Amino acid sequence: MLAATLAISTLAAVFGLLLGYSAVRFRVESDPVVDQIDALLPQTQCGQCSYAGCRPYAEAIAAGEADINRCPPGGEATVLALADLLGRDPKPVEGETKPPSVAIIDEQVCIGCTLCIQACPVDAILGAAKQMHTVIESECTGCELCIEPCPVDCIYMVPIAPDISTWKWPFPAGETQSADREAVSS
Amino acid sequence: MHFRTQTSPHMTPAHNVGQVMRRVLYALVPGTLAMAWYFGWGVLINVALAVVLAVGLEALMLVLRRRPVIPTLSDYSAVVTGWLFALALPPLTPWWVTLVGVGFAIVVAKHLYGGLGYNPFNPAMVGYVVVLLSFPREMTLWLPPMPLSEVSFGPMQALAAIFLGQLPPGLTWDAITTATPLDLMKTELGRNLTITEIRDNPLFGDFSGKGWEWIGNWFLLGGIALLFMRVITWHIPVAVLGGLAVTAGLFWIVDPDAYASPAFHVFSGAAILGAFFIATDPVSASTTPMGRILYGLGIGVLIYVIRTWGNYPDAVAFAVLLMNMAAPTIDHYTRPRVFGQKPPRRENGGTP
Amino acid sequence: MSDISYREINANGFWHNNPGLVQLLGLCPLLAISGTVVNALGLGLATTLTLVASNVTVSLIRHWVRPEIRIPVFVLIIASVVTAIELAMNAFFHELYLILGIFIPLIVTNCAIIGRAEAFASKQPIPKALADGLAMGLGFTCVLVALGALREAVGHGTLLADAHLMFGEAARGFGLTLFEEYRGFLLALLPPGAFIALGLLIALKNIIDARLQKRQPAHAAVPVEAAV
Amino acid sequence: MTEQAHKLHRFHGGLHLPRHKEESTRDPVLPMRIPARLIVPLRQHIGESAEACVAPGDRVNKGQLIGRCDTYVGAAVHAPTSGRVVEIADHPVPHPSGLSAPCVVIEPDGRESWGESRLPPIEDYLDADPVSLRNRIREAGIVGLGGAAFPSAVKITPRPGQTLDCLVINGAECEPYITCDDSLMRTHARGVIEGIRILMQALKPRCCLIGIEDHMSGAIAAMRDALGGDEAHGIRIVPIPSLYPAGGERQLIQVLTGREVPSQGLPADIGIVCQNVGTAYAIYRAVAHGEPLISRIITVTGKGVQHPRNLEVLIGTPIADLVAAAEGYTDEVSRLIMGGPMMGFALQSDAIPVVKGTNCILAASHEDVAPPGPVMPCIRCGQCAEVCPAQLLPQQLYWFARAKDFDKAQDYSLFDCIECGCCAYVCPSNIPLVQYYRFAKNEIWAQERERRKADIARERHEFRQARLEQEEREKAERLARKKAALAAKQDDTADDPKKAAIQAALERAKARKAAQEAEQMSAEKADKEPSG
Amino acid sequence: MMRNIIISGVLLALFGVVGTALVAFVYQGTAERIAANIEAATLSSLHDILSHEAYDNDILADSVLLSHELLGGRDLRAYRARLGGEPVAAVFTVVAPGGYSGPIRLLVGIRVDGTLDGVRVVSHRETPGLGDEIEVGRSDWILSFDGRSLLDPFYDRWAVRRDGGVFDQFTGATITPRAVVTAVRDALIYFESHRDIVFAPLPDAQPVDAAPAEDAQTGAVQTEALMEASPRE
Amino acid sequence: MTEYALILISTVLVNNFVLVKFLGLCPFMGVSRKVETATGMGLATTFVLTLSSVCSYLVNEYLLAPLGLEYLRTIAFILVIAAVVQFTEMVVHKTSPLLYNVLGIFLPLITTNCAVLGVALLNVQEAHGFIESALYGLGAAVGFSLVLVLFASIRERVAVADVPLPFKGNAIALITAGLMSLGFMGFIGLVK
Ligand SMILES: Cc1cc2nc3c(=O)[nH]c(=O)nc-3n(C[C@H](O)[C@H](O)[C@H](O)COP(=O)(O)O)c2cc1C
Ligand SMILES: Cc1cc2nc3c(=O)[nH]c(=O)nc-3n(C[C@H](O)[C@H](O)[C@H](O)COP(=O)(O)O)c2cc1C
Ligand SMILES: Cc1cc2nc3c(=O)[nH]c(=O)nc-3n(C[C@H](O)[C@H](O)[C@H](O)COP(=O)(O)O)c2cc1C
Ligand SMILES: Cc1cc2nc3c(=O)[nH]c(=O)nc-3n(C[C@H](O)[C@H](O)[C@H](O)CO)c2cc1C
Ligand code: SF4
Ligand code: SF4
Ligand code: SF4
Ligand code: SF4
Ligand code: FES
Repeated sequence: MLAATLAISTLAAVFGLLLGYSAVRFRVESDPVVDQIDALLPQTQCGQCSYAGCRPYAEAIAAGEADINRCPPGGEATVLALADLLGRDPKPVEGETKPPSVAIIDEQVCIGCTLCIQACPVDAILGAAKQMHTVIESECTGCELCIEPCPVDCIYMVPIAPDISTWKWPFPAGETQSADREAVSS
Repeated sequence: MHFRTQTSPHMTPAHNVGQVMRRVLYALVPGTLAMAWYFGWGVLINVALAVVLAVGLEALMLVLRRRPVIPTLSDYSAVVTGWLFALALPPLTPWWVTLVGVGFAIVVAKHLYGGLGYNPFNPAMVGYVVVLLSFPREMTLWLPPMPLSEVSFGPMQALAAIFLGQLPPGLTWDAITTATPLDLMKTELGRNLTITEIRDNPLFGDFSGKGWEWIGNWFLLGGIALLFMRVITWHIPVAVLGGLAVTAGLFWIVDPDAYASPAFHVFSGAAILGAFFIATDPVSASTTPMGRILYGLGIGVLIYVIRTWGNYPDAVAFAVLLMNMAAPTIDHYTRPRVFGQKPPRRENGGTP
Repeated sequence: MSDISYREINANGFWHNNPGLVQLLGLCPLLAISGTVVNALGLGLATTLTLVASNVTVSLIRHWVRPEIRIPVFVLIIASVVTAIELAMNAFFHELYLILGIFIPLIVTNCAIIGRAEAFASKQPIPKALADGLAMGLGFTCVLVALGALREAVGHGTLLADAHLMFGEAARGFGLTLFEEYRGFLLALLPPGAFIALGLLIALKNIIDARLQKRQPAHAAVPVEAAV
Repeated sequence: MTEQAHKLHRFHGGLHLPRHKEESTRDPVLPMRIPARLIVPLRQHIGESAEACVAPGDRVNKGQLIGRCDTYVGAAVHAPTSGRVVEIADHPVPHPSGLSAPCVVIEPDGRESWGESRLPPIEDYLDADPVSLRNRIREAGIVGLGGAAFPSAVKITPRPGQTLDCLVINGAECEPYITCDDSLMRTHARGVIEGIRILMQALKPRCCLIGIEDHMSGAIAAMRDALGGDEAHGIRIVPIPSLYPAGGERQLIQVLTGREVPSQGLPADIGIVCQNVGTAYAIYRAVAHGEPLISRIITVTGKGVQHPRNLEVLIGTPIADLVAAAEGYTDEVSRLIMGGPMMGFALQSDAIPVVKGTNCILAASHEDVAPPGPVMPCIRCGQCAEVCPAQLLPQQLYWFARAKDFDKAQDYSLFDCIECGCCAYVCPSNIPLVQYYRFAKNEIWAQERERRKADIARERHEFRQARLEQEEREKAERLARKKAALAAKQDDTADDPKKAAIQAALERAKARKAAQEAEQMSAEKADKEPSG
Repeated sequence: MMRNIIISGVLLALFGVVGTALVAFVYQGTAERIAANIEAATLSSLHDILSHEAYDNDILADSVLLSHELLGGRDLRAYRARLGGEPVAAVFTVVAPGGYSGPIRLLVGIRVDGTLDGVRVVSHRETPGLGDEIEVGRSDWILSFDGRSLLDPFYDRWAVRRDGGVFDQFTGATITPRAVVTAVRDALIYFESHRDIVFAPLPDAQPVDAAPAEDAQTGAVQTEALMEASPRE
Repeated sequence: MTEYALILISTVLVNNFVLVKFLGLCPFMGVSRKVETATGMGLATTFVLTLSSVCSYLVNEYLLAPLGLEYLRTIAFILVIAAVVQFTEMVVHKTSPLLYNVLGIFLPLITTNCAVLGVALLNVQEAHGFIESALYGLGAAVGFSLVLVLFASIRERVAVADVPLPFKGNAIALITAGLMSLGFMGFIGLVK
């Protein structure tokens, strides 16, 4: 019994020392994975993922707290890219995906309260107090955060119309087999 | 005026998968008839039974999966699967063996993966291996080929044997069955007999088993027809038979009394059928030209290795399954050089 | 996470996060020792015992272990428990011990056990850890036994044959023969059969889950909307 | 004439297709009457759209500049005939999407008056300096007439450090049905040869090879006549075997020279420039006659029209007018295709105008374009790989495109696919392969666009965060200062500046600490252990 | 830094001590029982062949290691049963080398008079469903040896029917029964010619360790070839 | 020499650890979604497995056997393995964070990869010497990596197949493993 305990505890002690040493020697400071995840997110900063923007969501994913399917603006493509990066199973996106849109301010109604400017996460709204505001269309990410604060409801989302340069070939219609892709389970 | 739009190309010849599969079936006919000639009605009954079961199970699966039944059935792939499976069976195999085998082939190996085109493993061979492992007794009940057999079975007797397990009065399984030439070669070599002694057995013909060699020739004919109809390319059959013959040749040269000749190996068992009809199953085989050669060589070599040192006298099914397994990986590493690219590009993550 | 309820613990262990069907942990013994119901039951109980003991111990010491030696400490605990159980089985269920063979010491490396230690016990108080160990262990045993029953029934046509190995001589007659004259379907007993059988069990679970989910909206109309 | 035959090479794959060329070559080219309305799209080329430089109501001369394009990769647009601009508005243009784009709509006056608009002809073009030739080609708005409509001036501008070896003239016309280049060569061989000589003057290549498919004997003979033999002035006419897609730039270059254009590269990378015969002719007209590109020869064919033939058409003519010139539709017509049956795209309506890149209008009957059988799953038969001229693995590309695994698709060289359609033609499963590739390419481009947009958004967001933080800090400091001042005022020792400073410093430190704590707290929250 | 390292070591060692102590404690409690179990298992497989009233010696201790071609290998253990000091029977471990997929290990019990007490398969790798009918649990073919001797049937008919002998083969499998029949016959021949050596008293009365583990631990036969990862190889 | 070759053939093909002996299944199922990660995992496991096979042989031979402490084998071996793995983990975390993230919980789980402990225990059971132990470990690891990579590339293909919904994911993966195992049954008898 003595020999037993002695042998094993010596072994354990040796390994403990070794591991303690290597923990110090191979310390890792930061987590570059967050950057990689953040690079895949659409940066709409809309908060639909229930985090305060894209980067916090990226941090949550990296920490294993959040699922990868919580970003509706990114849609399926983002889920697939994240699944690929992290080696997880892709899942259907949670929440409704809308066509990409931009905000338009009805300049007749706008009272120049600047509330929307404070809400816009990417400074896409121009204007000063008491003056009419406008949205810089090319900068607007379509996050809809400016809609809520507007006291006179003068901000609308309009879908971006497709034009020839952004038109995409649609996904081809499937084979006979997949005509009805619904579950067998039911 | 307004028109419907469709994607290019706007002209395509009228062809479909059913056509391809039908050609395979035509090519199978000569070999199948030869087999029936040597082994009796049982062969035809097996084929008919397996085809009916295969088509029936395919239809059942399609209904369960809520897929259109008729268009899919008309691709004839289930018929090919059933037929090829039946050709691997001994002539008087009980019906329930066929049922289990076809069931595994169609349901597990094919439809659980999504049906035609998606199965990574050759369905017929999955079915065959399943029954070979599960019912070894039934799967070794081979009859001697026609010129050697003392009893001949009429169609009714064959039906009785297959469906009721009844032999004509006075016969026992022990009396009518015999080992296949490959089996005999293996077990007798195991008893340290020399090839010359073994070849004295009446089962052997000119270079392989009596009857077997002719069956092989007829399948060869069908296979060549497939080549001409451009259903298959030369790569796989040539590589399979080449791999088998060269490996066999090497050992045979070293010790012709302990290792059977290449001709024996090529013309025995399912080697030719396998090379032209089974290894070439496009769905589960490799697709790149170089990949097909490697894939075929692998099958050829594995057939020899398992036949010679393993437990299974005719190793075609195992060799095919094993290389099916490797096909995606082979494809991955044998991508042809793309037009305008200098060295063949390897995927970055391929060999980290 | 910290306020997980006992109900949830149970649901997780037996169904939603079942080690065998969902987490796919502890597969080696699951597939290797599920040839017959009795073997499965024996190993399942041994595993449960280990799981409970290790969960409790890990939870007990969770505040003292440093991260770098966390895994060695956990496995040390598990290994001690397993060796003790192994010795006990050798002494009291010798025949079963011989059949289970190397898979008893291999309980140490049953991924489900260390997985629970890492993911649950090292963060939870003792009672919860104990409940979790019990739920997970029994959940695992259930799968093991289900798989064993499936394979034994299909492979041999019997159930609970050799019950005496576990319950003593009195149980020799427990065995059921399901089909007389059954020829046996060897595949079910071979390694490929084990894989395929587990695959089928998982598919079965998926089907049941899908059914349940379909029925759900009737009961709780509010929260599902987001999920659909 | 017993020169040694030019050594030909073979490209991988390819298809022998039914040709259907006789139908449209029975009659000579018919110059079309001026239509009632011309719809001239402002963007008929690869690159930025031109900007209209006329206004509705303006009168324009034939050949007058109506769309200016100042970007490097771009082409000007000219009025095809004289008349009045009625509107400048969005109008459906030839595009697979059927979407609309800005067009200048002209009501011809039928006078065809050039006014001042004709460019001064360059008479001694064989001695002219390359720069002036290139400028002329640019001014004339010439784009490739072989299909891609790439601005020709760009193509013939040598890039620094590149020497030009060979000019390849594409007269292959490998697609079934199309005969516009054939007709052009038979009727205007001289002009084509002169155009080639102008190109040679501009490019100074060592040699020039004209590739023409060997079944076009009339065109070959006419070209030989015009050139005065098989080889003259360093130009050589080479009949090439008919094999689709021998007219693809890369394939033609390989057939003629044995060299492969590098993947993702340009012919210029191996010292070659490739131009279509029509382009050469257009260049000749522009240089020698000062005519911008305002008309071209277009084949109208297929069982869907009464009288298949080649027409000389003003750019902007609605397709309905072309069909009328071919004596109208037959009852069989079922699909209208711009381009050939292999690569062309189907149109929704015949109100769409023709553009510079239009070489063929195919009014196909049901029989010509029999609907493919039902789409079945890919059986990996590998026939697509056998015919792919780019030596790709079409079935792998298809699997990846279907799975939306675009990284893998790119890894399998998706962008080397020339969309020739050979793979889809042979596929026994009738999978619309090319559409999958187009879908994948479009998605990848869209993702790139989105990525760029996201990067900008991230930058702006981070900038804003930083700004808010800064403001917050300043506010806090201001507050602290005010408080300190207030405190100092109240304090008896108000005039002790040292004390006030200490006080302020303390406040600042406190504020900083609070901020730090808040940050730490949120970090801790994020750090919380991963869930089970 | 240094402190952390040492703490790690000490902590791990501490757990080592506690864990090992626990195990060692259990070990001491169970060691005896385990040894007894092993003995009982061996005995029970011997008793399948040998009635345990037939002898009165400590059969596990009274065993020798034999090596001979006729037995099929080296260092094969044979157990001697004696009644009142007189030899009654011997149980040989025999290896039949000619199985379909590898050697077959048998226990062959032979009485002093040269008749077979019984034959049992200890381990084999024959094809399940085909060659495994030699197991007593699968068919009673193996019982057909009981009571036979070299003269019954006569020496040259010790073969399967297909080879002109008296023993049945199985449908579709001749190799396996052939191998077993030959091995049993050879064991009988060995016994006839080496009787003295077999029953010689232990040279230095050194009882052989009662853990001949590899041979015979259970009555259950191990089908190693195909069945699930075999617990014992 | 032949016997060494036989050990390799036996462990890689005939008695493949994953498909025939059922060892190391969790990482086999868990890290086989992508070929790249599978390759990484294969390499990591090969390294750990070979090293720990040798180490545990040494511990058994020079520590446990002389002291008569064979019953402590499991504990001693697992300690060796855990240390080797933890060490590897820290090195990987430092040198390749992405690989670390991808291998995720599976890196520490190499510790609890049954194959690793299994090799150590089987080495003792079959009385392997030093070189045999090393080869046995190497063969087991190569067999593991081989089937892992093959399996991963099949899974990549199956992932885009039209698999019936209840079978998508793990169920079809297990069935695939079953069919692979079916193929490996063909090697039975190669090493008698
Ligand atoms: C996006 C794009 C960029 C190109 N850039 C150049 C260029 O810089 N220089 C050049 O000589 N040709 C350039 N080309 C023209 C190509 O070399 C080629 O002649 C043209 O795409 C016509 O090809 P096709 O009709 O075979 O498709 C470019 C073409 C495309 C589509
Ligand atoms: C599949 C394919 C087939 C083509 N066939 C022809 C052809 O027959 N004739 C032709 O002039 N251009 C053809 N092209 C376009 C050429 O590749 C190339 O763009 C053109 O010759 C360049 O000349 P351009 O800039 O003067 O148009 C084809 C392109 C592709 C992708
Ligand atoms: C897959 C397979 C496994 C076999 N396994 C055995 C076996 O375990 N034992 C045996 O005696 N014969 C086995 N055989 C049969 C032998 O190869 C041989 O055919 C048989 O023993 C000869 O007996 P027969 O003359 O009664 O047919 C097997 C055959 C096959 C195809
Ligand atoms: C040349 C050729 C060979 C085939 N060989 C097989 C075969 O060996 N086994 C089989 O089940 N199906 C075979 N098929 C049919 C079909 O490909 C098969 O059922 C698919 O694997 C089902 O998805 C073959 C088809 C062709 C065209
Ligand atoms: S839902 Fe997507 S876009 Fe919106 S904040 Fe979250 S990550 Fe960013
Ligand atoms: S303008 Fe409105 S919708 Fe657009 S980015 Fe700003 S807050 Fe979002
Ligand atoms: S031709 Fe069609 S079916 Fe054949 S491999 Fe290519 S895509 Fe698949
Ligand atoms: S369309 Fe693309 S993939 Fe298909 S044959 Fe042409 S180049 Fe190859
Ligand atoms: S249980 Fe064996 S690796 Fe997980």
